[in-house]
Amino acid sequence: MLPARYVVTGRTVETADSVTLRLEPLERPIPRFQPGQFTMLYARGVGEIAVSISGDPSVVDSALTQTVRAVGAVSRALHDAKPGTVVGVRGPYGVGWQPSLAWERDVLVVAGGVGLAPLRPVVLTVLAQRWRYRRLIVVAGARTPREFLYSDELKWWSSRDDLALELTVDHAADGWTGQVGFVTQPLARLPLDPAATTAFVCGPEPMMRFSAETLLRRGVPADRIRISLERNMKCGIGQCGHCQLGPLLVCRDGPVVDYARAAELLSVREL
Amino acid sequence: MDAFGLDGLDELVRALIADGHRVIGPRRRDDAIVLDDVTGVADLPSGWGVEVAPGRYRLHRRGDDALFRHSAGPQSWKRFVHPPRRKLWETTDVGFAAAPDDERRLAFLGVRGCDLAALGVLGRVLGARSRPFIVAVDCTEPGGLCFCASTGTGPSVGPGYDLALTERLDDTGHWFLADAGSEDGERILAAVTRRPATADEVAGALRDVTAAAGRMGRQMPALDLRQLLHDSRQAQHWNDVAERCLTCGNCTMVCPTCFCTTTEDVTDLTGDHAERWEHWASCFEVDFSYLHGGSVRTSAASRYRQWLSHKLGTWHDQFGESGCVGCGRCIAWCPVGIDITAEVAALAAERSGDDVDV
Amino acid sequence: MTPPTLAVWKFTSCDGCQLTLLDCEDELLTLAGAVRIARFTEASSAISPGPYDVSLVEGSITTPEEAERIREVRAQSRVLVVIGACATAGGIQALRNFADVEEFRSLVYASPQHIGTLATSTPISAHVAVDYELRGCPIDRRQLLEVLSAFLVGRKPDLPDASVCTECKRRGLTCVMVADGTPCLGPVTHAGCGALCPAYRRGCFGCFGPVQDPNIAALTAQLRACGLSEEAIDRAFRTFTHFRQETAT
Amino acid sequence: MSHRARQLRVSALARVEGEGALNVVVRDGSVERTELRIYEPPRFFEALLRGRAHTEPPDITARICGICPVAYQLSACHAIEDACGVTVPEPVEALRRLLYCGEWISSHALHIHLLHAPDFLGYPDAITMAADHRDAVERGLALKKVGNALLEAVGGRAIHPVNVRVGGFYRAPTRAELAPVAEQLTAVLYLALATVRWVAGFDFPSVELDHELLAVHEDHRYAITRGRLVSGDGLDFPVSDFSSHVVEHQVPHSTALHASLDGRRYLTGPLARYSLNHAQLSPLALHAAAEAGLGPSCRNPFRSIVVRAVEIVYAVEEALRLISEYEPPEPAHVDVPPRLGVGHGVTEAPRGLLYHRYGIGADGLLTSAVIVPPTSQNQAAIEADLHALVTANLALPDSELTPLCERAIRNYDPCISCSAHFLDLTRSPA
Ligand SMILES: Cc1cc2nc3c(=O)[nH]c(=O)nc-3n(C[C@H](O)[C@H](O)[C@H](O)COP(=O)(O)OP(=O)(O)OC[C@H]3O[C@@H](n4cnc5c(N)ncnc54)[C@H](O)[C@@H]3O)c2cc1C
Ligand code: SF4
Ligand code: SF4
Ligand code: SF4
Repeated sequence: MLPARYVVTGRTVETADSVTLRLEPLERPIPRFQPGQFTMLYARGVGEIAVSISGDPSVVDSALTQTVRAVGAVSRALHDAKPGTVVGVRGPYGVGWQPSLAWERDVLVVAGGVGLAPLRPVVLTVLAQRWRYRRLIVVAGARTPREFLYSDELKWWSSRDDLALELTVDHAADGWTGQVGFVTQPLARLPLDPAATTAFVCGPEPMMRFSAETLLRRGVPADRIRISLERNMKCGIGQCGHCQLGPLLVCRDGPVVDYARAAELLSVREL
Repeated sequence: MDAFGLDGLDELVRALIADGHRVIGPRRRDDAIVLDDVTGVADLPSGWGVEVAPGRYRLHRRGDDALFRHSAGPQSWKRFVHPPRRKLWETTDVGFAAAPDDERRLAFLGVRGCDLAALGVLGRVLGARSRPFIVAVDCTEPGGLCFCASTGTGPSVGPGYDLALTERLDDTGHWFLADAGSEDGERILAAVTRRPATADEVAGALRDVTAAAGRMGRQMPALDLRQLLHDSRQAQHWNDVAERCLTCGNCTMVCPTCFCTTTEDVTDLTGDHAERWEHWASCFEVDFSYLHGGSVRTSAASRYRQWLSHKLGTWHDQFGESGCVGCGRCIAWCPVGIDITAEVAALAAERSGDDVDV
Repeated sequence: MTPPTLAVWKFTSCDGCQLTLLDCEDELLTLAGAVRIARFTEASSAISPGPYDVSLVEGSITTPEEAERIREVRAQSRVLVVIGACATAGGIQALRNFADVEEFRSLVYASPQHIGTLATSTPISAHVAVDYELRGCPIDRRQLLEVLSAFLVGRKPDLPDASVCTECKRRGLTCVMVADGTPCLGPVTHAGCGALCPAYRRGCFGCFGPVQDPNIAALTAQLRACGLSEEAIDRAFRTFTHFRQETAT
Repeated sequence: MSHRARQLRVSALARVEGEGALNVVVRDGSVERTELRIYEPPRFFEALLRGRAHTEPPDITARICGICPVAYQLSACHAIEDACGVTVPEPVEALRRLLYCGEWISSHALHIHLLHAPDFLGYPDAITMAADHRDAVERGLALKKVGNALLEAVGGRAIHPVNVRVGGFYRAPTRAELAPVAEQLTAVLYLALATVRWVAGFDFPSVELDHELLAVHEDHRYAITRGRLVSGDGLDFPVSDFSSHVVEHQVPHSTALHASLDGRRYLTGPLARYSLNHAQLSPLALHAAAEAGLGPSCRNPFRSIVVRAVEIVYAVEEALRLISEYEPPEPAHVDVPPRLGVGHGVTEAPRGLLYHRYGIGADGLLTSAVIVPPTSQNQAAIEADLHALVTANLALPDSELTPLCERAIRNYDPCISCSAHFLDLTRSPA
């Protein structure tokens, strides 16, 4: 399980603490990814962490797009990686969103903070194969207006009429005229066809739980709500044991799982 | 089946070494039977027995010269197939390089049924790494903490060995019954001076091994443990264990199937050279479940629950079998003697509404 | 790129922990190239003024002057690493915290009125914020090098908050408590030494201090079972570091 | 310069272990006061030992000094064994001597190469010195490393070894564990000789001191861990008489307790050992000493660096001999049941005599503890040296005289951390 060497060829600053990196293989590329899968990114001498792939799955090249938020040493090192820096990449790992589960259905994407990163490939997949899906609704939340990832892309999304975009922030500022509040607020009032909706939810764990509960109350079936779990990961391939959540090895059986499966696990404290 | 004496066993060890193996077997060191390199019968703990109880392990001299009649010691074979610390890779500007493997194939001498099962479990979790040559030994003398009969992993050795021995001490002397379980096993056995065993001898050995099943010091309650642990997520009993548990992690370290690891990144002071190492970790460590901002499992109760639930319950979900092979190590080597079989019984009692009494 | 600066400070201590830096015989000259040792009075009479990128602080606070001086050190240090049981827990001299210092003073000194000491010996963290703690009496050389090399590449140093038992077992040692009935504080003691004492068939005496949330009560019961008297148990938990001792029943 | 008060001050002595300051006051052309001030805060070891078990002093007193913990551990062991009427068997004592050799090698190598040599060659520290004398610094580190390897193999770790206990050791190292150390020792023997030659070539101010000398002595070997006490004037007494000969008292001009030997100022440490036990050195060490120009006695404190280097040669050789004869003692310790009484212990720490005395109660708890470390014994001699040195060099400007004084202090490698006994007097300014 040696990493492949990739070199940073692009670095886009997203927010005060997040960047999107474009990585290109120096030698062998890793296999193609599915939306929602992640890689283990290695910053030399600093460490290795799980990072979702946030690029466009329909683009056929060997480059990887990954968005990193600096929260600790390894993510800081990756965040600070200048073009030309060589990093190690293993993957892609895990079970992804599987957008095909939403063929012929309404797609509801719910993202909190950097949770938008793993969901971006879902949105891009739906847009690329628009005919396969019914409505596409994207609800994204951030703490402040400055903390939205992909702000240019969001503008483009909001200008489209085949995509309904709802943005909300916890704290308004900078002349924000949009919604203020938790993502559950738009979720509670959006026009939905619950039985025909498949929801893809990613963000901090409480946010995912509240969102899923709101959707359940609105009648979206639990096995049509997919969330992406986060647990400590050291190996990414089910051998280090860190990422267990009850019966799940999150790296292998997830990170994306149905809420039908996750609900009872997330309700137990310190599981 | 074949039979040979102590000299035959010595020949066996030498044949394995001559065949390029590093032979690991039981040895006496520091008041315990440990696993280490052996070069012949003289290295084996002749005449040493072991008496075990929860949190207690004592060597004693036996009345005979038995070599393999001692309960599970402080180590398991795990440390050789899944080393406590190993280098994953090293990297310079030029690329990543895997750490070189030791060329020599390992041979394990004296693997009991429980431990043979454990090697199988470990192999199914970690995937194929190089497989050692296994000389298994049937158990005719279970210890006070053994419960392999109730986990279905002993006292006779199951499949997966290259050679299986039964140690016999009777009026004809000290000898071994041997059975080859693989072509490799047959090849090595051929190098040993031996004779065919009689039907009586084979039957006598079988009788003793079968009888051993009735003398286990412990027993795992015969329940659907996966279901029990699933039902016990919110049990009160976890708090009771937490009062006694030191969260020191000894149980996970001595367990022959606990496989969890963590990683270390190592650099030299010049920063030119970086390495990544893996070492055994334990779900009892607070940092084990660390996510940015804090650990998921901080209470002792939740950490013990994770261990027991994984071992006996969710292991089935993840790998299709139990993680417990009934060797009793976790009971002996827990410094405060927490007894996995008793805790399971207490959880079962709590579920059925009985009084919890450990 | 100018190398980061390193300063070494001493408070009330035995010098053993800072000596550990000089004990890195193989790395010392490389280290002196990777960082600029700007202040280390035990080893050099040249002192460069602060601020310093990394300060290693040895010793506990036992005088009013020291309580003052540690603030100045903190103010001049970007990263402050406290080294050793004295600096992280008060050290052996913190035994005075449980006794009458006046009596201690008069026992040792002819003119006790001249000895300006505080009634307690306290860890550095009781006075200023610290960035990393290196445990041990003395600290472990590999851990010291880990902190320094981690600092140089921007890594979080690997100082696991696990029990000595995990190291003991990884090392393949036989537990002295289970196999010999020898009292051992390993289960509640912070890893880092590599299970040194059990390797010499001796019980750990806790020189790396407690792990997070040690179950002292449970171990106390076990120490009793090993034959230690209540007084001996008290002493065991109060020597080079001090374990919060719950009343065990 | 007369009629004026002249003060030489060094507020933080560098390259000594612990924290100390120097204050010399010259008035009307003569030296009024020389004070080696110790501002190491007291740690009350003697007080905190009371009420501890009789098994604890080796570990606890080790923490007095991180540079010579073995000395503390073994003086403590001997004192307690003495109180309990136990003598450890010779093989155990030999293992102690082996451990002690590790400490001598390590401590002397540290002092010579990293702390003292920069004085002679004009550098602020060994790291700066390494730019021009890398070989010498690397040689020092290599020697120190071997000393530490020996300490680790026998004691478990180099600083505050864990393997020492009253009655012997917790576990005797195996021959296999010592074999690699023996290899390393063999490999550095020539380095040790090179160090003697190197330091012998330094410039030494010519000074002869007249202090009484005191050292532990054994007839058949260079005394380290046990023996009688002998002085240059022919005193010869057992360890148990230490406190009737050595008295600590306060003197008017100084702030520290001064020890005196039958009322006289005296010196312990390498110079005393060398001069009193010269005949017991090994042939190789004697040869190295002769080559370095040392006679059968040495009374120039500046040359103590040469004596230390000779002692490294001796300790390396002696360690090799001990390892070659080594059989792990079984058991590694004898039982030392407590009994009511008082015991004395003295060993030769790298810096000189280290004396421990304990009173033990019938319950096995300590009733009293007295520790007299070498630096406090040498304090009076150090100040006397400074007095003589300043008097002889009054013509020098402060900028030269002050460093000379510092060097004079470093001759003694004072280990101020062992300040079990020092006073910290708050004084009014001169
Ligand atoms: C499947 C998955 C996908 C992820 N995708 C992204 C992404 O696209 N962008 C992004 O910025 N972050 C993502 N993360 C989170 C990212 O892995 C953590 O932020 C990162 O591990 C923090 O490491 P650190 O060393 O910087 O921080 P520290 O806080 O110093 O963490 C130290 C160590 O703890 C562990 N750890 C800490 N936090 C986490 C965590 N949240 N998840 C797993 N292990 C953790 C890691 O082993 C880490 O090296 C993802 C996590 C998972 C599990
Ligand atoms: S922690 Fe121990 S070794 Fe370090 S300075 Fe304090 S007493 Fe000395
Ligand atoms: S000897 Fe001590 S540290 Fe080692 S496992 Fe036993 S209790 Fe833990
Ligand atoms: S085992 Fe315990 S007492 Fe011994 S060195 Fe390690 S932490 Fe210190």
